[in-house]
Amino acid sequence: MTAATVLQTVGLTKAFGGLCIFKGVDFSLQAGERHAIIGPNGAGKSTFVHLVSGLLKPTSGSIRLMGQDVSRATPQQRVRAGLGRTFQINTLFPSLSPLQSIALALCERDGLTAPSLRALARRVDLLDEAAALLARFGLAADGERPTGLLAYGKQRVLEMALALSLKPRVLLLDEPAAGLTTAQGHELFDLLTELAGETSVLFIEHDMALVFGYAQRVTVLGGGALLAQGTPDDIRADPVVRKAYLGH
Amino acid sequence: MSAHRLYFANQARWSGWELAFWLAWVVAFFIPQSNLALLSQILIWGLFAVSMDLLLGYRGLPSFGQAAFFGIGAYTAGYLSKFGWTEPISGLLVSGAVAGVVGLAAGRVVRGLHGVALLMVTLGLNSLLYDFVQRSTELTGGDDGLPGVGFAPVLGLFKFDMIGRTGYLYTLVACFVIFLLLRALVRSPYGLALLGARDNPRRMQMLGAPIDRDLTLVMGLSAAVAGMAGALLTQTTQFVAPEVLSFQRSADVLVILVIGGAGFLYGGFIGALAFIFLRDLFAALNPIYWYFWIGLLLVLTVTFFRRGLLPALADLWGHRRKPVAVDAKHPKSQEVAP
Amino acid sequence: MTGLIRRQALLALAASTLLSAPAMAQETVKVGLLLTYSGPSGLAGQHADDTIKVFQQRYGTSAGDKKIEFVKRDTTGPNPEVAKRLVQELIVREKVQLMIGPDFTPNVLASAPLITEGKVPTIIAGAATTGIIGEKSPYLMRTFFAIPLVVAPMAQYAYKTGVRKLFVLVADYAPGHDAENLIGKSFQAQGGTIAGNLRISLRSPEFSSHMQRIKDAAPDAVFAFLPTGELTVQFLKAYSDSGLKASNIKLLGTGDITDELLLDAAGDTALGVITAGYYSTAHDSAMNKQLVADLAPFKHAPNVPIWDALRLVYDGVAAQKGSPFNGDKFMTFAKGRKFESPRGPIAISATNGDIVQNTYIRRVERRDGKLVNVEIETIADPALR
Amino acid sequence: MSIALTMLFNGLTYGVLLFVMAVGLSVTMGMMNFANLAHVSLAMLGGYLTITAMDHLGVSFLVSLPLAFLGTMAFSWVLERLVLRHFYGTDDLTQVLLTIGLLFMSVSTVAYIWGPSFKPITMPAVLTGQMPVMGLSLERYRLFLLAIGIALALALVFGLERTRFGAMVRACVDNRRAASGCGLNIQRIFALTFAIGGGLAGLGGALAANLLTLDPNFPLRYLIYMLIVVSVGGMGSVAGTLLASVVIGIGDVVGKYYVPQAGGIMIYLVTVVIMLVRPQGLLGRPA
Repeated sequence: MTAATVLQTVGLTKAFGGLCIFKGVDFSLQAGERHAIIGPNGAGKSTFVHLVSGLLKPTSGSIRLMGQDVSRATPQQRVRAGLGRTFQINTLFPSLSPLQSIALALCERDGLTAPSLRALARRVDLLDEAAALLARFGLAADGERPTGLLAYGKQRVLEMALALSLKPRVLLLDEPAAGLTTAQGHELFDLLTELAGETSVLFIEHDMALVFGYAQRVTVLGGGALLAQGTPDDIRADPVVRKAYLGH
Repeated sequence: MSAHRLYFANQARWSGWELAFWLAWVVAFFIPQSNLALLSQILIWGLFAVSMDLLLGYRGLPSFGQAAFFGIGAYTAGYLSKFGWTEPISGLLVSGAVAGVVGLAAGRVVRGLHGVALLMVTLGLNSLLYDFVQRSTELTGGDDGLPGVGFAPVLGLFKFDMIGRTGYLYTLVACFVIFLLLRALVRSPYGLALLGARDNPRRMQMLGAPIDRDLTLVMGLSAAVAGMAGALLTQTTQFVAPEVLSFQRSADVLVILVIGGAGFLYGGFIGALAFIFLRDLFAALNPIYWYFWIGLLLVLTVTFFRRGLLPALADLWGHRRKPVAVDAKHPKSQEVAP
Repeated sequence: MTGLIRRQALLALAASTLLSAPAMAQETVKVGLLLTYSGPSGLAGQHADDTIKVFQQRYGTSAGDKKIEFVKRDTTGPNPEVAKRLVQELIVREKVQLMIGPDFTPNVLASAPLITEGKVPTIIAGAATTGIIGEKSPYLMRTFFAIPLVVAPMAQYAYKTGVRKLFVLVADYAPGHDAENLIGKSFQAQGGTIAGNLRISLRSPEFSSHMQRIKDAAPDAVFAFLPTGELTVQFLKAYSDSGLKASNIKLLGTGDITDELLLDAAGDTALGVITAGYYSTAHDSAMNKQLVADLAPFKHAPNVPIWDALRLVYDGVAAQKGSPFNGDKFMTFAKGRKFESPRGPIAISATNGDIVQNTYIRRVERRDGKLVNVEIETIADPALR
Repeated sequence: MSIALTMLFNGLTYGVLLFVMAVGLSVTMGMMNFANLAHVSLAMLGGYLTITAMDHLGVSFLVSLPLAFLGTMAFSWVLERLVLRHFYGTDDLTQVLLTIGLLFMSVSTVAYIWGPSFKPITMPAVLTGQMPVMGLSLERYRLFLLAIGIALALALVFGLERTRFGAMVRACVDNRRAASGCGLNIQRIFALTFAIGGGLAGLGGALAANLLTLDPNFPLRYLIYMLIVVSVGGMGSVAGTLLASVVIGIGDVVGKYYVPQAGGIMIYLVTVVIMLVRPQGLLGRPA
């Protein structure tokens, strides 16, 4: 595992009893890389993200994050080791406002959420960082309204902002543009490239325009196994992928 | 001050009607002929409801067993005085600590549960404790109450007099101080983390929050406050009986909190005021059938004031600067499809 | 916002100023009445009210030169916190000079310090546990009964009627434990043996396992001590359904298990049950027959402890004719006083203010279509001769 | 040995009684995800209808049972249509508090209509006393109870498995949205199922009147038992409720016989242990 590899899986497998839905995938992600995962429905894309983020325990194989073995680690430990993720379906705080949500994420990141009597309002630097982050994601106007009342598109952006607010080294995006128009999708990905900085990004996406527009490398999954891996051009030409996708 | 700082500052600042609320209690003391015993019991019910609010309003955990912690605090205060430790203030703190420790243990036990399963286990544990205390007459005096309970004057000066003046002031000061601590707590990042875990535990996990440890912690904190409320009751009535642990008390505190409005800290006190007054009023009206009116009050509250009296009142006044407008009856958070 | 503050202060104000009625020219003696009107045991309070109505129809609302005014409060059952608050309200704000109740032992124990400090003579008409009267406050008297009064005589009666092996079954709460120790001691003192002891939970609706334990012990008789209520009805039903009633194992107990309140609910399962009690509607005295007849329209038995408490209050107030009412004078008048009660002759003990009364052994029989406790033996208290 | 068998029988019949009273609640909780604590008040209503039918209409106990079932069923239908169906979407705490309110109202209403005292129930001679069965002397009423319980359990299990209506009910239990997606009239199925559940509670109440005594405070006393049986069995599972009722019935009776000093806590102990090990109940679906 070269110094630049931020995430690596070796023989990663997941089986529910006899049913094996994820067969021995070896995968690696380099620092600062934009890596897309594509594949037909049921190819195991979400399973892969759940395994890496710790919401699903692997049956066998290992996951190394920033050089540490996190195969058995809890999601919390993986987040502290530098992992951030978004969800396919918005997983936000309906009754909290975006400002509060980002502030909460920052408090968790800086370990401030032990019981204390010091008011949140007095942590001015943290609040400024939260407001700045919201502004950069174009959510400043809706900062104080309950998240539950925000438009779906804005909620998708907030989902991304929440994950990025932890300054993760590795960011997993589970269909970030789901439910957005292609224009909104491109806008979201432009924001991502602009703000992700040196964070390495691994994203699941169906919209091929977005995949080939923003990914530096692509992995194709099918039936829970690794079909192909390479640059967008290799993948476009790869016969195995064409068969799995286009059926000829 | 920039907009976002003002936004957060407003949530922490003392608003006018909060001061008025506590001032009203002080004024009530000086009104001649005021029923101090009734008002102290309302304060104690209010503090007990606030302990439930920490669990239900802020962390979203319903429980049918909060009276267990109330009772543990009440009996601890009783036993302390029985074995010579009659100084009330330290007795109050020790009772809170004991109830808090039991709360932590209960937190670890019920960690994985939610919804009806959580209601049933807390109900079961509460019933087990009630049954034990009621039946072991040699240890607790059973139904006849703990013999030999008596307390020294507060600060060595103010005896618990018959009219209940000392009792009232002692209860008011204790409730105010405990409330101040809780108010600061829920306005700290910890309070925000509670609200986050209530809204969406999965997202909190992905923010690195140890939600299981926090859950045990909030159970312990809420149990400590409930225990202190129980100790206050024992100290002001100089008596304790198994009734402090009954299921009826756990159900009543839920009713009080829902009437007052969960997730506001003040909901507990407002609910206690409304519930105790209406109960006394209905009981005086026609003693035999007052259960009907309490039931009707509950049905109407749940139907129309779904978020409780306080939020409805707040909306009515169109009051901008009320504390965080948290909707305790939020729509189910979006679960991730497996 | 100011509107809200006004509303808050108004609310607190209304809550706290329950002004008392102005005093009338003719002196009025205010009597506090603390009974349970609501909740599971609310029946007792309602029956007491009817008894008071009948008493006032007969003896009016004044005694001597003073008017008697009752101030009613509902203790909602065994709630010491509520009871103590109401006692304080009655003494401090309503300024009652006499009190009847509270019922239930925990309520009395919680209120005793207040009664002593307020120097308000209080007649207990609904709590049976020992160690209350005389010990907890010099101002307490009782017209109800104490557990020893009905337990010890039953032990003697059982032994006398040939019972050698007695099975003791009590409800698992404080009075039950007192009764269990007492019956055990007094029956063994007679030379009998205890075939077995069983404490049953107050909330267990299922009795078949208890019946089986009784069958195993094969005693000559069973002594049962249970609170009047659903537990007793279920016990009597189970005792007959399980075949114990048909077998020759006699069922003995205290008056609670065949109380008039639940006799018709228990029905024939109560037939032949022998109990030691302080009062039966079938008590053979003119005064009792008249009272039972007066209560007939209300379709329930008279609450005799309340009736006797009223008698004591009226006589005590009448005795202080011509001078303003004084609590201590009432206590000296009441202690040692003997008078006729619908249950039979009674007296208030001069030493501690507890009740002195006969114990009656009764058997449940059907008299012109109605189940009653027929008194078959009277165990007189020596002090009453 | 015969004592153990008798205890087992008594426990079983006590469990069956709990089952009849609680199964309606399990289906409504499982199907409509609606925690109706006032279900125990419906049981009380059934008991009072039986007693009224026997006293005023002069019918025998056996004839009064179907009357209690139908009467409570009708009342449940009205209750569901008027009040409960507006609360299906709410969270379980709102439902719990709403139905506790209804329960309180039922206590006073019944006390107002039928009076506050205990209601005697006269059983026909054929159902009282003991009967020798296979060397054991068993109570006739409990045998009758067992027969009714088994018949009911079979009817329910087959009713849900074999009939078309049963299939519709199970579809709703599994996924309400999908069921309404394929054209099932959800509202009508809910109303009918709730009514049948209520009717069963009424029947259970009528059967319990002889064993558990009947007075306006019946719901306050037996609410906890009902909740325990349903949550331990697992919401929405008839078989689960039956299993839980039998386990708790036998556990309670046998426990009290062999460990008398444990007294009434056996039932709470069983509940806490099972709910900790399987929060979704014995046969319930994991949440």
